[in-house]
Amino acid sequence: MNPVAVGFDGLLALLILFLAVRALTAPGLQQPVILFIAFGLAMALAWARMRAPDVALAEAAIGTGLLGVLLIDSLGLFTRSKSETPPQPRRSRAASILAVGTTLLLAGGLGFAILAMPEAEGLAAAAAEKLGASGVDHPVTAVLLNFRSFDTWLEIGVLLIAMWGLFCAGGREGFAPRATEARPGTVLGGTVQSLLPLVLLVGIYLLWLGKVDSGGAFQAGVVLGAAGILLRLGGLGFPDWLRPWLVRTLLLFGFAFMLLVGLSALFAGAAFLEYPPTLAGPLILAVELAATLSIGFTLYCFFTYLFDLRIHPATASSES
Amino acid sequence: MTISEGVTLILCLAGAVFFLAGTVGLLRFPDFFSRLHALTKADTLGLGLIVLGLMLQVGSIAAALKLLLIWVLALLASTTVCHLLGNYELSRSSGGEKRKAGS
Amino acid sequence: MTAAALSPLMAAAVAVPTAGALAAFLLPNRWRAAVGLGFSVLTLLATFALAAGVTLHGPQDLFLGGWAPPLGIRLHLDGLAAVFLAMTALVAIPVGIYARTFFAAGEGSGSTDQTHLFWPLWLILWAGMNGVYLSADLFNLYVMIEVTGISAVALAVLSGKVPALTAGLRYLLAALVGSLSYLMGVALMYGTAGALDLALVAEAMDRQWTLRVAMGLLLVGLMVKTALFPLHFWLPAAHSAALPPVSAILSALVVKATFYLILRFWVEVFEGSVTIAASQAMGGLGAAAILWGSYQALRQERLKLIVAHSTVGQLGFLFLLLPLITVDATAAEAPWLAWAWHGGIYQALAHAFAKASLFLAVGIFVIAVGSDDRRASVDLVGRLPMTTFAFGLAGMSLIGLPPSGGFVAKWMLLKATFASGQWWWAPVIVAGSFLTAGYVFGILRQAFAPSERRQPLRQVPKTLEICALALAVLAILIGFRSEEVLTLLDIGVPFAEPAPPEGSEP
Amino acid sequence: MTAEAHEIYALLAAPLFAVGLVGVFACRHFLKKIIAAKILGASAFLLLIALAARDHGEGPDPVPHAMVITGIVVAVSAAAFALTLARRIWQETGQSGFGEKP
Repeated sequence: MNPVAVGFDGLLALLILFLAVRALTAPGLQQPVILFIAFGLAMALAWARMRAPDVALAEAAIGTGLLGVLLIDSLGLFTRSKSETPPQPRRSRAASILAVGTTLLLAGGLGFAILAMPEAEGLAAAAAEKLGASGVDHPVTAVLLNFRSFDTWLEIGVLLIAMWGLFCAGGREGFAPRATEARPGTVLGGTVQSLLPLVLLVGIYLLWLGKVDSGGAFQAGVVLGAAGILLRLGGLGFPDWLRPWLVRTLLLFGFAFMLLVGLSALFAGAAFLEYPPTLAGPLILAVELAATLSIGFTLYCFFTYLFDLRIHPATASSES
Repeated sequence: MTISEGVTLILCLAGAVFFLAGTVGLLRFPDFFSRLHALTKADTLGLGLIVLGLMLQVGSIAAALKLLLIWVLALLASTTVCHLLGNYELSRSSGGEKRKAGS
Repeated sequence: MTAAALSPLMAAAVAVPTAGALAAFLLPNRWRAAVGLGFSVLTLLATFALAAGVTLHGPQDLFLGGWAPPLGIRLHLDGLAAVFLAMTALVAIPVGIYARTFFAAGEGSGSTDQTHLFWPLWLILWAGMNGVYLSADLFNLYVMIEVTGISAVALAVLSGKVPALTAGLRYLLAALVGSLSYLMGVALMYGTAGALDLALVAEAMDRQWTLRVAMGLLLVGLMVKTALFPLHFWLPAAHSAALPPVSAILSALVVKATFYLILRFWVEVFEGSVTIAASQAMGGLGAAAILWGSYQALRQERLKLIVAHSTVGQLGFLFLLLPLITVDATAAEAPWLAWAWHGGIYQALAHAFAKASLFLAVGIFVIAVGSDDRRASVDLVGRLPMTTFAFGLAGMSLIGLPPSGGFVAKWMLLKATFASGQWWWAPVIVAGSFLTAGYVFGILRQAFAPSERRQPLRQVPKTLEICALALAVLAILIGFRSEEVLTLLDIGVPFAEPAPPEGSEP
Repeated sequence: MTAEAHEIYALLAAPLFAVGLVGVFACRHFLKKIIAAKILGASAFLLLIALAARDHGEGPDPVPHAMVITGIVVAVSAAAFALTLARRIWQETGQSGFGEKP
């Protein structure tokens, strides 16, 4: 037992809780968004403290990084485009007491349940035992892409479904032609462009690293997506050579590729998504490559679609 | 404690002091540009000192180079962001007369 | 068909509609409907083959990726799953044909082109629901619920109009709260049981504190998504603002998927740890839903809102099943358990067909009359005879008049309430039927009333009318063919004997 | 990692869950509702990872790690969808919360 470590973890936990509460109670929108991003970074530290570097990477990059960018971009929209927000009526005292009371009650009940939890074994031993047959050496990658690849496949599907949801909500399937707004500054554009080879290198490195250590398709995909977003911010619009059919293909490539791998297992007489042991390693790498491409591109599209929608809103169809 | 551990300790502590100073500056300085100044200068130097301190502790050259790369990238990013923030503040606060506060 | 052929078919129940969704998205807009319908038929065939297979060979397990639990994910097929798979496919085909004609006629699209996304979204939603019926893994079910929820919301906002957007955001937030509450329950269960497979978790269940809280979180999460009173706040707006084929899908099928999970957890995982008091509370919420939903439906002025509120009420009947099957050990062999079980499932089936038909029929009224106001739909019987007839048939099943599927359901539930001595549910069932009759006949009376101020109707494609009628006929027909359905339903879930058959134990 | 540390984070999941859940309903602005939903999700992830850190001799349990990575991607997808809806409603009507008069 190390008092310094416990003290640090205790302080970090308190900080996380404080940031969460303030993110929801701070006035306006700017403070909550900034506090939420700080919350995400503090959470990433907590993941690292619990020896979950894969999760820390994913959370910092996707959960906080990408969502943070989207939130900040929304901040500009919500505070600027309409002249003044209507004055909000103050919440009544009774409502506040109710909210605080419910929170305390829920937290107490759930906290008690967590404290009363017995120590179950978990699946660490089972995963360690089968790791040798999985085709990779990193247990988290083995679970993600072999033992529970069905979950991962569907999760890549959720990204695609969410993109379809964005199309529906935005009122336009596809992307606006090359945006025409002015470049925000050549320093950003220049920096991003000169860093691009390094970013690509890091992405590929992370993908390759997933076989033996923390890393893999998600982290690599996010790095690629982030590179695209930075390029977009640096003034580089949606490229002309990305024709609609190519966009659709890139969006569904990872999901479709994994489906094909799964179905070919069926035709070979094995279970859905079952890899032959000798081919597991290369197949997982191929699946990860396809997934990285689609994940990165979809995340880029999330941002680009929202960003374009702000500048060129879909044709209003507000009649009800 | 070996000499290298001692040096690391001193460098990291110095780095932390710079971080602290930068944060105090961010909170206490009166206007946008002096806050930006405090933040970026202190963070750059603070991070640099901590990276230097940690480089003495890692076993391999590769790991040390990775740490160095982190610092260089952070430098690049903070310079770019600082430039963007400054530009934005300039165009926001003074509209046409960008010259005035530019120095 | 051999038993070995069933494993690939189980995977196909998810993979085929998914492949259809991807193909439809990849192809140009003008081919999407044809591809979508083609894959719908393939999925229907796979589903029927599964139902036939489970009748011949009994329950089946499939280990995805070849990894057995506890590490891998298990799919499990039994009679209950087969009935829900078949129900979904039977609703899907008429709704799909309706949607094809509806969009081809340019209805509901306005100036936007995103309505072409109906086919990818609907097929992936179908895949997600099939996954919910088949999956036997706590976390995989979470992912399936999210697939279902996000695609359902996307469909609900397909029209891109403001009321749909606002209702859609409320729906999405409610769906997120529901699924995250479910996930918290899963985390507590994993911490306590150390496994995710339903059979393994069931073994570890006892009346321990953590598991009770986990159960509560899981159930509440699923109740939000099933829109059980008083957690139904998101449903009426979302279901009524969507386009007619989407409303039919959401109201008839999507809420049933999470009800199915509540049922499965209740009898297979929580069995032995749920108390009689908890089951009575669930029944009480169901009763309140019946009365409140039906009463609200009576008060609405807009046709689609009437039908949407009616869903809140009819879902209440499903929850009456829980108190009737939760009994102490002395009644473990009682005959009414099977009556209640069959009655509850029958209500789910009958409501699925009837509600889909009602939403499609109301969609036709709105196209023809040009207004959603109930007072505008007058004097329709002579001019839209087929649709009025469909509405009447579906309404009959909803009320529970013989010889419809709804009658069989309510009759069996009533029999069970008296046999079990829980007579206090009987007045609720009867009152629910009367209130339902109130709003169904309210609309029908208007449709039959000759009127001076009748306006010319817009031409409606015959295909739309046939689809609505086909679903209404199904709602009646299952009242005649109840034995076949019940035989299928009993496979693998012999009531109060939830132990999985040998071979499925990992 | 000491034995106590993961217990601290496991316990932290409880108040975070409560804050997020109440926040989704109590906050008025769409953006804050979305943030609250994200906090709600983070609490479940936190508990899962804290459970994985209970060491039984094989190091951290990789299954919850994989579950959380899956969950993070799902949560971000849903949040991006919700943001699009909120922004569109704002652009079309000027409403930033439910039940507001435009």
